[in-house]
Amino acid sequence: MIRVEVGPDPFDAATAAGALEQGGAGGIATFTGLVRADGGVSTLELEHYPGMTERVLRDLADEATRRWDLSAAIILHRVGPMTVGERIVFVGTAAAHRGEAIAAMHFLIDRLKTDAPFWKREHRAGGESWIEARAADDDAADRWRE
Amino acid sequence: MIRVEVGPDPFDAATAAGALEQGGAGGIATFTGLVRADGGVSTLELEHYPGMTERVLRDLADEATRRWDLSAAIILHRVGPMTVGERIVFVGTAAAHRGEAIAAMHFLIDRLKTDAPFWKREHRAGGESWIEARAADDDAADRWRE
Amino acid sequence: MRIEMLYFAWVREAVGISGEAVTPPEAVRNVADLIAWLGEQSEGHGRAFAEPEKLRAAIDQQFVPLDRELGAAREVAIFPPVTGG
Amino acid sequence: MRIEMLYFAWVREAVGISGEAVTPPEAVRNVADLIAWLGEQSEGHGRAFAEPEKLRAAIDQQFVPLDRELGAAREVAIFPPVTGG
Repeated sequence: MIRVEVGPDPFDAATAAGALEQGGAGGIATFTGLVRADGGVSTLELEHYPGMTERVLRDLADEATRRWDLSAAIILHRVGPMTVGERIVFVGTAAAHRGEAIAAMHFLIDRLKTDAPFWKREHRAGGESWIEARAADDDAADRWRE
Repeated sequence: MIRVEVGPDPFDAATAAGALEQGGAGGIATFTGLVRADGGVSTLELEHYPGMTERVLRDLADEATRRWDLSAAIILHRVGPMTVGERIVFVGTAAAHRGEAIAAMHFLIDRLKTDAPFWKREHRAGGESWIEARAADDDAADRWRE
Repeated sequence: MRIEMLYFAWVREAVGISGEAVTPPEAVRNVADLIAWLGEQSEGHGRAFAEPEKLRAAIDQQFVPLDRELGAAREVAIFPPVTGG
Repeated sequence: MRIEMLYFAWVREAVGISGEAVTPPEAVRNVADLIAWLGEQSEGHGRAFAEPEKLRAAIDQQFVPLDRELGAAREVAIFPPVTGG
């Protein structure tokens, strides 16, 4: 089971984790990314490339299920404006064994960061600014290139 | 925030994940272990060493918060009889950045497997048997020894 | 050759529009050529495309390096490095 | 020296009890000695402690190798390798 959703509405991580638990797997690994109140950030805005985003995320989920023995993978990503504490992204995997589930989850979030066409803008009291890409994210994603 | 709970009642992974999300962290990593219907298993029984178990798990959570910059760590482990699909263990971490949260979660579940005094017994149609320890679990835990 | 351009993030803001159909001259062979040519189209385009090293591109929804030939490209997107997740 | 013994999993089942207070003789210096001595206490003990290489131990709730001296141990647990998580 692969599920990929990108949209402006808040999503429920618990429901997604619950769906992963339904497939008879022995282990579920999840990562949830949240808006941090980093240096006075009040709102985060996510822009994306409709169509390409969904295709890239689905390709990543397909690659994960080829590389690891997964029974399920779910990727949820919010776009549009969101406030501090809200969920931006959820990545969850289900497998018979924990090593596969955790590696696949880690792969998905690392590669999502560099491969999926999303752009973040921070709103602060002082104004707004587009977040710059981090070299550390490129390094993390490169670890997973075959 | 460190929370360690060991007991016979089912626990709610969603509530635990929700608690991790409340601390202002940027990333939450979780692992949930479930009873698999492995080769006809109908019931799993978990025995533990009361007192020592809780201390070991708390020590692991303390070590994780020293090694990684975590804002929270939660370990929940069920004991007693449980049926297929039920949760055995939940490990969750919260950190500013995903790398720290995921590494700490992975450390906790790998080391829990070898350091915490739990024993599993499977009940099948054909009878019951104590599960044997796996060398792969020792190897996984050894990766985290300093 | 008619190309559907798409702009995202600060590139979109600098150009002032999220996309446009363009027909670049024959001399425009690859993405870098396209970026240089677009930069001449308006003051906003000039600001958006002044520093190609800060730009990334996709042809028909696949990331490509800036030296990639346009070939039969139908949709080309120009944007800053991605920052999702 | 009086020691509170605790048994878990199939060790507990083989011995037939989950724990007992024992006072081993002076010659019992380390955990392996204790296991050998316990093995002589009953038929069930004999079955439980026949293969020390399959056993693990904790002294006062800390895992120890079987050659660890008992010292001032108050609680010693004997069990198979752990299988939690």
